[in-house]
Amino acid sequence: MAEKHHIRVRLNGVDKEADVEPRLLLVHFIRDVAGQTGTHLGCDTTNCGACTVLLDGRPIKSCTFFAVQADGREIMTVEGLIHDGKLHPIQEGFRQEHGLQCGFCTPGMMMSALALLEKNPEPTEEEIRWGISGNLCRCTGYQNIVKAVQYAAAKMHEGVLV
Amino acid sequence: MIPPVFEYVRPNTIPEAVSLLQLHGDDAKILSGGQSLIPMMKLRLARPAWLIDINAIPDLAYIREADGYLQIGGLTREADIEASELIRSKYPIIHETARVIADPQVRNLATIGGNLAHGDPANDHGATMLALEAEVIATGANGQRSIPIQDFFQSIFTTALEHDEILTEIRVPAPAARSGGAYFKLERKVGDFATAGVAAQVTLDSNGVCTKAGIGLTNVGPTAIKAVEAERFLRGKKLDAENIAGAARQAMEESQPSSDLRGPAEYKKGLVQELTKRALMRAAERAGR
Amino acid sequence: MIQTTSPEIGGMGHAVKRKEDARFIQGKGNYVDDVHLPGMVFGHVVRSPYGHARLKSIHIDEAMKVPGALAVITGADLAAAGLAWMPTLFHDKQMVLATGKVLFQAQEVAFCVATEQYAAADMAELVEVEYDELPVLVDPHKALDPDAPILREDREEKSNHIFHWEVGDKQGTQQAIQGSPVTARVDAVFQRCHPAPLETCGCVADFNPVTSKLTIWLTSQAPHAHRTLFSIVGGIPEQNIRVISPDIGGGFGNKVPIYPGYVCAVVASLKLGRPVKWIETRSENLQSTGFARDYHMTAEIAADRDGTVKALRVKTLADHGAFNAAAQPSKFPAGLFSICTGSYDFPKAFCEVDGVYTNKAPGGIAYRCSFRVTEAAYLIERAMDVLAHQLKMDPAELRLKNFIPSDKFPYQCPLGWTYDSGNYAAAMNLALKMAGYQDLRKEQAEKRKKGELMGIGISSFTEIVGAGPGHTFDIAGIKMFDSCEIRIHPTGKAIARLGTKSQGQGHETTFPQIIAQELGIPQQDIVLEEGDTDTAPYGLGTYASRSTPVAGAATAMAARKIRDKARKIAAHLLEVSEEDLDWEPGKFFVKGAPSKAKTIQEIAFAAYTNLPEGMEAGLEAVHYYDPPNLTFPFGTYICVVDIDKGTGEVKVRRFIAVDDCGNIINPMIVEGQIHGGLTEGLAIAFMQLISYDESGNVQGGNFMDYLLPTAVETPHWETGKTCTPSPHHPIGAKGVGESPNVGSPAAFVNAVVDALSHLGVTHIDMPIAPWKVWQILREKGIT
Amino acid sequence: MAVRIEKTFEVSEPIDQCWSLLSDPRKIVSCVPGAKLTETVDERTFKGAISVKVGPSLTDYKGEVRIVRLDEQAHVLELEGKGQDVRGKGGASMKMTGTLEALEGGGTRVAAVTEVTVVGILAQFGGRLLTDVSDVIFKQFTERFQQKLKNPDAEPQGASEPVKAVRVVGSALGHSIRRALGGSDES
Repeated sequence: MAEKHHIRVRLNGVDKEADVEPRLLLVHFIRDVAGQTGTHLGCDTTNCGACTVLLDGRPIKSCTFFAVQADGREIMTVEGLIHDGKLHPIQEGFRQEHGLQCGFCTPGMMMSALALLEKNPEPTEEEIRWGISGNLCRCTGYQNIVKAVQYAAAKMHEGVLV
Repeated sequence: MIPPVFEYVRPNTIPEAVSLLQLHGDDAKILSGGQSLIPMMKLRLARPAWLIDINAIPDLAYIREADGYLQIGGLTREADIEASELIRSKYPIIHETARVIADPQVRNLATIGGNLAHGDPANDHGATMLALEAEVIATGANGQRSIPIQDFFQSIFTTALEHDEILTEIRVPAPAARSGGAYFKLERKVGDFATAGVAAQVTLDSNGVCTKAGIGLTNVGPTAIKAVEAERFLRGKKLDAENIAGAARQAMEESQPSSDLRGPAEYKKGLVQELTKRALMRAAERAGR
Repeated sequence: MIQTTSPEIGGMGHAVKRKEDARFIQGKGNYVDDVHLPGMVFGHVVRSPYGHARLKSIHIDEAMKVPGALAVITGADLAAAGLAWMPTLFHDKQMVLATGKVLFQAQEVAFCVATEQYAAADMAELVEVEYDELPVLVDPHKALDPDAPILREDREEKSNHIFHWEVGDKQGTQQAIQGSPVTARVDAVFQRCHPAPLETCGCVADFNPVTSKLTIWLTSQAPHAHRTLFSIVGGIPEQNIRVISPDIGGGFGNKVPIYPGYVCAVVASLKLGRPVKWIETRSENLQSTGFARDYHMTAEIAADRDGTVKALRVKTLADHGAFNAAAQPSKFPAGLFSICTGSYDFPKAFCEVDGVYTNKAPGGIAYRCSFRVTEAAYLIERAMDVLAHQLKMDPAELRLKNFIPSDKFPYQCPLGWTYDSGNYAAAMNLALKMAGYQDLRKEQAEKRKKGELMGIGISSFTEIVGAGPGHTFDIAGIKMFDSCEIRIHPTGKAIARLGTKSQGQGHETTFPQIIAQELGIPQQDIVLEEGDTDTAPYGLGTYASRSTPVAGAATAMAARKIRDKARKIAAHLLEVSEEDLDWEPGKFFVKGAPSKAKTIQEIAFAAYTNLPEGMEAGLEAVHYYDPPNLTFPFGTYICVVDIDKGTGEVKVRRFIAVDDCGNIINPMIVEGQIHGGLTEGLAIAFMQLISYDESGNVQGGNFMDYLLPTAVETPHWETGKTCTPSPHHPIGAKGVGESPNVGSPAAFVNAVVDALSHLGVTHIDMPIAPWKVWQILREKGIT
Repeated sequence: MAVRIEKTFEVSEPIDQCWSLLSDPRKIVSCVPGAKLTETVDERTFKGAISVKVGPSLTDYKGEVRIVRLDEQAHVLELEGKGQDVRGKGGASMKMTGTLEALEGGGTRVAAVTEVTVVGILAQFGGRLLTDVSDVIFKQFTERFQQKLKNPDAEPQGASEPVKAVRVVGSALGHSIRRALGGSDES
């Protein structure tokens, strides 16, 4: 048993403190310590992207990052998307364009898409496909996910929310 | 997949980090981007007793031009290299290399220092830096030393870094006028290691004759490989189809791939030849501009 | 044809947005790994690194020293309880935890339980297992050699042969082939691959010692069947078992079988009296749970010189791994593989299959597939292309020539199936038109002159889905019906419960649309529940595209029972006889006097307040539907590829998919299913492979090497549809989930082979990796 | 997953001296990087352990080595080794045939054919590295063998330490790099 470290992480706008083993993966901190289970685990090898969260605004794979590294930093997960009870355009887009089926990859997929749109508000289809290339989906074939991101881009452009 | 137990320490200065490396010796590993190390720990293929997290050390992440060099801090994230306007415009070969490493999320954490120091022949920067004849700046107990990249990769997973040294900077000599470079990688899918990759950097004189050529190969040997015979072959020659084909053949001879799930060795050799052609053509085109 | 309802009602044919999405897009889905119970502990499986070895000893002392360690369960412990083995879904048994020997790499050897997930993983490393290596058998073709090691010591027969099965007219086919002017042959391997849903398998087993009730949260595509099997295997009274299949992160057939990990978690919970969670890692999922395919096939077609097909002969070797854990309920060892005559009018056919054991993970599950129809469709569609190539005939023309004519349905095929309906030429012609087929062929000809490689691949597949009927399909004797129960509340709203279980197919949206269609109750007023065996009527679950054909029919039939009772109540309320009433979705009205009407809501209220004399109260119904036949969706797919001669890379430039799944409940969802299935087909054709090296090491047992396409490798799909309703299905629907996965692999491969056909290439085995194409080009002297 | 390595090298020492080293597992083991004998079962069977370190990854095997052929006349030695990863993640087995041949002028040619088979997680994840790693290990064996001949009693430096590519480099690096550089020294 290694020495525990006290960490404070700003998770979806709220400070979360805990004493953690150094080896605790961020994804387990989010799911098991903070109890926010919207972030999923789909593989062992940093391939699938189901665990994607935003670290200080940048998408990372929370299965390949230690909770102790997140000390003093900001994490945003799918639970942080909704705003004053209003869905984020990216959430609307996924529903409107049928961008999800089983829903397991969706939270991570939306976080990658969101980060893409913040960097590049008007992405081409190719840029969208590259932007979500770190996230696997087994159900949709990505076509409607691309549409969902385009929907969100348009919505966010209108300045609706955000 | 759960990593084994380890102790974690996050120094704020390089001297601190170095003394920790000396203190814990072989039991310690540096945690930079962690995108190669953490997966190995989760599979319990790697089990360092100590992780020394250098991410809190200031001024290790930068991209700048100074003293005739492009200087990239060891802790610079691949995503920042990919996004750098300076690199995109003046060093497209480095941009092309960074953008095909792993995937967007991994590139947000992975660092160029880690990519090189890991010494994995499948990592992409090695070939590119060999083509660019870069220098690696290692910082240890006795301060800094510069290691020419061609002496850096020693054998599989093994570099010239001493155990108590940290890769703090990579230096690329500013290319002369009429220089151009390109990196071509074939991967089975986005995020995969290269089946083979080729980096090429050339400098032409006013008559389009090649005065300098650098060629690096990814994942076709125990280390990234500098195709020196191919380079020599090109020097003093025009980069026409015939000479490019000749150099490509040479590069193929210099590659030492082994067969694996990515394909048989002979295919990889064929790829080296083909990708060398493409990289040289693109490089020449860029140099001509 | 189905009468269209208003958007408010939202019956069949409306692209209703999905109800389930609300929770998924907010991260509020409830998957098995999200289940957290007080006092819950964690299990971790110790697995064999060897493909074939004798177990010498297992030492657990070190493992038990880990802080938080609770128990290590071994095969010996299970044997003592008579649980070391469990039945598979197809007349075989499989080890839960190894006793005696291990038969494949990653086989379950012990189960560690600890208070923390991390501690359980630490324990697994410290369980010391001594093995004696045995010779490994990985090549199914060597399984029957005299010197091959006998893998299954538990069986009477000392042989690796599992079954021989044949169907059709052996002699007639033989004669037809001998006497035929043209015969085309293809030897094709449908490689071992894995469904790899993004959520791995897992469970939380919670045995309550006080009530002796066992509740299992399970990644299950068939919760009721699993409850019954747990009861039979574990000897627990079925009323004391509750299986809850919560949100499922994709199944594709992977979550049909019962896996050792589930049983271990249940045993651990019984032993400890605490909830035990076990969640597979991805490597465990790919290396130990149900693989698919691994069929080594030969097809021979006899034809006349004009291309008219006369006979088909198919011979297949089926590699089932260490145990025959084929998750298939048909009476036939090779499932529905005998649909291999496909869309074509073969006078004669013969098909034989032999199954063998090897030192590989057990299975033979139906990966987005009706029990080997994918293998069958791939084989016949490949063979037809080989024939076309041999005859120098256009593959589209050859197919059009040999299609079962639309006036021949219902069609009795030579291998025994009765196709319910079809119009293959219509689908093909639409696809050709969408693709601009003639122009593509012109472009190809010009490109060839310039030495460029472009290919066009066609696949005109026939599906066979919707298992039952009960006389041909059962699980542990339970016939393959499915069920729906509908309850109408006094205010005219409703709840429906089904025996199926959605894993992303959108049941919460589509089944209410069927009820809306039948009763005129707006779909948003209807709640749908699945997956809780304590509340839902018994059903056989969701796989093999059976939900719509079977449970969908049950839903319509249950709704019609309710409508019949509603008619009586309406007659009573309107004081007319039932015969004087007409129905339109939402209300009964008096013939000729539309204003004299009672809405379904008014009738529902009356069902609890104002009933005819002697009628029992309430407005609900349950229906168990055993289909009279399967349904036969079909379609034509056209794929266009360009090949990079320098690297061997294949680029899918276009893919046109025309599907006919009969009447459509929700076009948006059908389209989504097709996109997804095509993408899985793409992965099978070009990427997915689980192989084993000569030492029994599994290759491709993780997502670094088991390649799944990202958005970048996936092309933009072009879809179209024709509609040929199923004549025997209450709402004329057929099921669509697996069609794109069944029909597309042949289209991709045919396209690549077509690009190289002028070089004499007739076949390339999947997955078509760049190096394979490159090697062929070098052999043919193309650089 | 199996790799076959055939290597030949020449030493100046006479064949008998080489044979006495090669034929005695207690001595020869010190030439095998990371290996040690822990127990003598009988004169031909020994229990032992070996640590293999590849970059950041370390695997510890324990197992048995058996002399299957010891031909004094022909100077041929056949060894069989079997080991299991102490953490249950895999195993490895090895077949080695060593042949000595006297050279004109008193030296000896040492020829070794080794077949290594790996099962388990290393074979799954390390497949692409296996050949290169075996090469590195064998190069170090060669060096130590020569070292030991010169100075029979000295424990070769780092004898029982894990194979470390970084230590392996030494002189072996020389050729491998030169080979990589196509025989040029200019860089």
